[in-house]
Amino acid sequence: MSAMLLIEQALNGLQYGVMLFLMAAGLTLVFGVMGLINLAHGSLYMVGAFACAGVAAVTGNFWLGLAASLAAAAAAGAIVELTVIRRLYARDHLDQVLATFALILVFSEGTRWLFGSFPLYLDIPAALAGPITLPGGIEYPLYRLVLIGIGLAVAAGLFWLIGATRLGVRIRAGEADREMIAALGVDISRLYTIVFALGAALAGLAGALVGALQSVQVGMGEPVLILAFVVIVIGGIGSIKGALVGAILVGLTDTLGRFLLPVAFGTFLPPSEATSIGAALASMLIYILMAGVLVIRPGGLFGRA
Amino acid sequence: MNATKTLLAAAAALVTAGAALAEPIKVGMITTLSGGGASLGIDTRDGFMLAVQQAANPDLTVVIEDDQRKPDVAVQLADKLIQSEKVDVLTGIVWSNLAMAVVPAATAQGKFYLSTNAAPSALAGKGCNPNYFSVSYQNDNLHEAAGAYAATAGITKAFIMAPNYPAGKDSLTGFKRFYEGEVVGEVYTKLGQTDYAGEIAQIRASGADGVFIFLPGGMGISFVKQYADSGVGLPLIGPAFSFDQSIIQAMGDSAVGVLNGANWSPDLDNAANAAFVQAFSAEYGRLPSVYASYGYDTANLLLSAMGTADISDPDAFRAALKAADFDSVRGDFAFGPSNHPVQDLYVREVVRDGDILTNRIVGTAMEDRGNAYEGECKM
Amino acid sequence: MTDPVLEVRNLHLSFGALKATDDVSLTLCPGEIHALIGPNGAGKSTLIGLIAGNLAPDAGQVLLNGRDVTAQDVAARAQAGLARSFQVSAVAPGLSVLQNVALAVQGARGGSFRLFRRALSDRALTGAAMTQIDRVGLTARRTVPAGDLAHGERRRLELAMALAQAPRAFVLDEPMAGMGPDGAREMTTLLDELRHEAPILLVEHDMDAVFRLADRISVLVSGRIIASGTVAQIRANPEVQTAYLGEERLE
Amino acid sequence: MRRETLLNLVIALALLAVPLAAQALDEPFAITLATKVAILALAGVGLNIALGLGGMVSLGHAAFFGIGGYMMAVLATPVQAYEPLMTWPIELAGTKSMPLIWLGAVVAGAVGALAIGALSLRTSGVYFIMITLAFGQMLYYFAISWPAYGGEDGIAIYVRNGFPGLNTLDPLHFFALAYAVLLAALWLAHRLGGSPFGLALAGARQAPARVAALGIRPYRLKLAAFVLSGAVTALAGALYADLNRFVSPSMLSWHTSGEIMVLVILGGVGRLFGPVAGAALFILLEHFLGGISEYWQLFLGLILLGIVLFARGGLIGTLAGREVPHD
Repeated sequence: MSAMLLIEQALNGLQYGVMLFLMAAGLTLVFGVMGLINLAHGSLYMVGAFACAGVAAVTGNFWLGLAASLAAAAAAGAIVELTVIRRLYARDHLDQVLATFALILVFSEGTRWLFGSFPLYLDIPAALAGPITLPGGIEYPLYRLVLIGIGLAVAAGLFWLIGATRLGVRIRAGEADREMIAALGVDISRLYTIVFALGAALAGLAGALVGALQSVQVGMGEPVLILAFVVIVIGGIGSIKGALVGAILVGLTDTLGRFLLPVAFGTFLPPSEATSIGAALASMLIYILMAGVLVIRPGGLFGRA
Repeated sequence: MNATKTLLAAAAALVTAGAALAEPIKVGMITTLSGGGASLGIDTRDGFMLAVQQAANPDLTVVIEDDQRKPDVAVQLADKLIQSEKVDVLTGIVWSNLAMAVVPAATAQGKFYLSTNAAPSALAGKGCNPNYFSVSYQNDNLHEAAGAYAATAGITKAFIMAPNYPAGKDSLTGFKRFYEGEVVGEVYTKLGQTDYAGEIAQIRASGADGVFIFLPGGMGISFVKQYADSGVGLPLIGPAFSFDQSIIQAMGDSAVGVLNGANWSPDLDNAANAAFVQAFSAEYGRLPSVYASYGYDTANLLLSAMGTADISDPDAFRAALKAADFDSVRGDFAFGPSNHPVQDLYVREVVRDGDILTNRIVGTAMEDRGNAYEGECKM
Repeated sequence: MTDPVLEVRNLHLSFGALKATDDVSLTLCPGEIHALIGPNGAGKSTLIGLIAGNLAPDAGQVLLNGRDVTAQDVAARAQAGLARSFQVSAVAPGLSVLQNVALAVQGARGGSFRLFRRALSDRALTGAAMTQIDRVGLTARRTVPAGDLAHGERRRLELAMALAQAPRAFVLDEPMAGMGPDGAREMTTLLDELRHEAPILLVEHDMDAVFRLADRISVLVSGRIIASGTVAQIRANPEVQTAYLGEERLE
Repeated sequence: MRRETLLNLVIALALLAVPLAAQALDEPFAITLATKVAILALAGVGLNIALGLGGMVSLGHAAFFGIGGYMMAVLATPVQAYEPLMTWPIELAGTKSMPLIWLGAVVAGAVGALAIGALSLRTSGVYFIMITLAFGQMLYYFAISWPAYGGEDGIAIYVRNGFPGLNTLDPLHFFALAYAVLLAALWLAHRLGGSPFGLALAGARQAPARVAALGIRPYRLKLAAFVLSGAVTALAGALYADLNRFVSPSMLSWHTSGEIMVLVILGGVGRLFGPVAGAALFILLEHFLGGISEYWQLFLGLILLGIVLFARGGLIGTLAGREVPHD
């Protein structure tokens, strides 16, 4: 194993983490401001990917598709917020879980109805295709580097939005005291719709960006959703900073674990057993990480609890 | 749980006096029609029903149920089809784990099971049964084809990879069985994994001169796109599942040039196949996949047996099935001792044909291949 | 004077720059009612939180029957004999009056891990609970879900639950809040009897009740006790008058 | 008799009547469906102990359902393969006897719930939901990648396990068994609700601060309830495995957790017969919607949405009115 391979793997982990952050940020924002647990967040990720693939297929332009994914996911988020979600704020978590679980069924089967059961085609834009050579001679796909850049830029934008804009002030007020912002004369229901649509747009963006690397198909959002849960539990629910740190931690742990564990087991086990056991353990690693964080800090790394 | 659609083949045609002599047969098809993986089940069903429609045999009734790719649902559907619908023959299951859940119990109750796809090693060896026929292959076959052909494709130092589950392990074993080169890397990935950057980095660093993968469904799409983008550029080979008609469109040009082991291809040169591809495309507006071809062959096998034996005489019907006296879209087709096909295995290449991607045969990997488990089958 | 049942020594607690509790000491002796008064935001609730164990102090001690309980949690202090009522009624709304009080008896006696016995056919449990329900005058309402009680009834249920704990000391947070004049009068009579069972640390805004009941009064302003003494001493204290005038102007 | 008690009686009798009628009409599959209702209801009764009594929204109960199922496979496979279960430290044979398998499932479920609960209950609210979900996924991936019991293929038990005095292969006998276990679990849940433990748990759920101030620590109460809940759900898992004569990781997937929760909520959270009514409704929906369209899950989703938004309290709540404290 060379240092270069290790660096490349670390970059991969970073890129994976940054994409997880886009998912986790929306989830944590919605929970922080509205106190809502949204299982259907993964469906919005899927909506983004399908919108991007659909528009890119018709226009032949990835960037138009990307814009469409933002618009479609935000619109889907706003519609869902207006019709379903806003009836759930006053309910307990149980009702929220059930209603958003039902939304997953509606989104998944609805998408399958519209687009069929076959995976859609979405490819990386030609300008970003192929690898480039990094200092030190590492060949690394340009698109993945761009993803890291976009992810970090979105993170910076979110910090700015929450830290320095009027909307951000209201979001923070909403996190601190839900009753109080009504007293401040903020139109709460509009704020909630905007925050939900913002979270949805972030998920849709992630879906479209990742969709170009992966397979655009029904159900693609669910594994990511569960990872995003792990991220925000580790980072602390409601904390954007926690989501960023948690996401990168999960990305690195998962990527490096998958790579290093079989190697580590290989030092004392025959190769086929080592890869098999190593892979089994690697698939559980992030959950073990989560359990470890919980033992030390039940409220997550940046949680308030 | 069940998209129950009783389709009377030969719908309008009135039962003629001659046909009424034959014993009617009821077939229960359990396949995946909803959720992830539905495209495979839909192709299986469409292929099967195409043959049923063409035959227009009024004695054949088909009941189709959706297993949602859940083993427990499949088991309950099998119970329902056997207990309530009183079917004589079961078919249609796509996934090995579902087949393992359904087939032993069904054959133990004296029902016939004709596999349109899944054919796990346990059912080919110790668990074989006279009432169980695999029309498709034995699970290892397509991996074996890839392994046998790898050297021809210039792969002598292979990096091999599959998900960490039983079919994945079987696939790497199958590949290695006839592969004569060196394995420089062997990796098991998480089932359902969508990001392969880590594995691709390992491939790059391994010094391999070719890559074998078994990554069905969305996993394969993700890998191929990321692999093409990584610029590693080594030859890629796999079984047909990962590069079949239903998914290569989603891979786009990333898939062009990829080799895959198969026992059927749309361009396979025989009259039955040409007719099938033409009829399927006309009926459904898309090219058939391997699953559609297996479904089509299965229905034709069943119809051929119906023509010579009555289901009320299981021994005669079993013999009629075993004779495999039908025009397979794979050309020559015969059953081996454990009721699995003995057939030629090919290697295909993904090519672009105008607007669409499809597969083209580039060579024959093995001739008259049976399977590795025949010796264990005491039947 | 006998030894205090509850003693607070030099408690400090800051939230950032805000000194919520600033060097507070006080005692509660057998048989007395010690009233704690102060304007809104003076830190009364924080102090109660520190005494009950919901908050941990930066410095200082809480002693119960002469034993240092500063490091113990809420449940341990309750088991050691501290009963508190809540400013905003915190009864289990889905349980009946009887069940709520039975729960309090159970807390004092243990037995919460008996899984298959019918709680309400346990005579010892219901008997003890009914005694307290009779005392606060909720006998006729015993099967009503606590969530359906009127406000004043809920305050009385709070008290019945505190009584059922058979405590060594009561900490009552505004037991008369929101009660009408009649209710307040009844409550005053009840509290007057209670002091013989265990001393009461009483936080209350109803000054008439405080002046009638209290043996001693401590005045908390901005986290500090600015005055402590008998009713007469406090009435005459100019500092207290300023503090209260200030508050009235605010209201 | 109170309205809810009457309703419960009707539900219990209806569930009993279906398989008897099916037997008379020679529709054996209806018996299988009724058995599935009884077993899923049992899983729901287990979840309801955590959810209804303890207020713990666990989205990871598939873990215990699966543990129960796998316990069945672990105990029954050695018999099928004529091998001992283990040879070290003591030699132990497997078993095909349901009572022993149930005991194994209950113990394994309880131990699993103790481990997961002890960690998860350090948190509450939405953290708890996500953490139980994540632990469930962890077991799911473990089951998929661990080769010993079939991995993702799962493992088939060719002959249903036995119960002294009954022919478990007869659908009606097996239904009777599942029905009896369900009734026993309902009785247990009923006693639990009225016990001092249930009282303390209800208090801890409704007024946690108050209960602590009464000297009762909610953590241990909740953990005990979670362990009981996991044990009952594991028992359901063992029965479900026997119904299908098959175990696979899909029993552990988070969709299973979601479905168990859905049927509890459909019937009515915290209501004794809620899981039974919910399981019956769920199976009926699945059966009839499935006959209408390939996209039946879309309609299932819409119906679920309608129920959660407009028919709070589930089926029992709609039919019997809101819950009253039982004195």
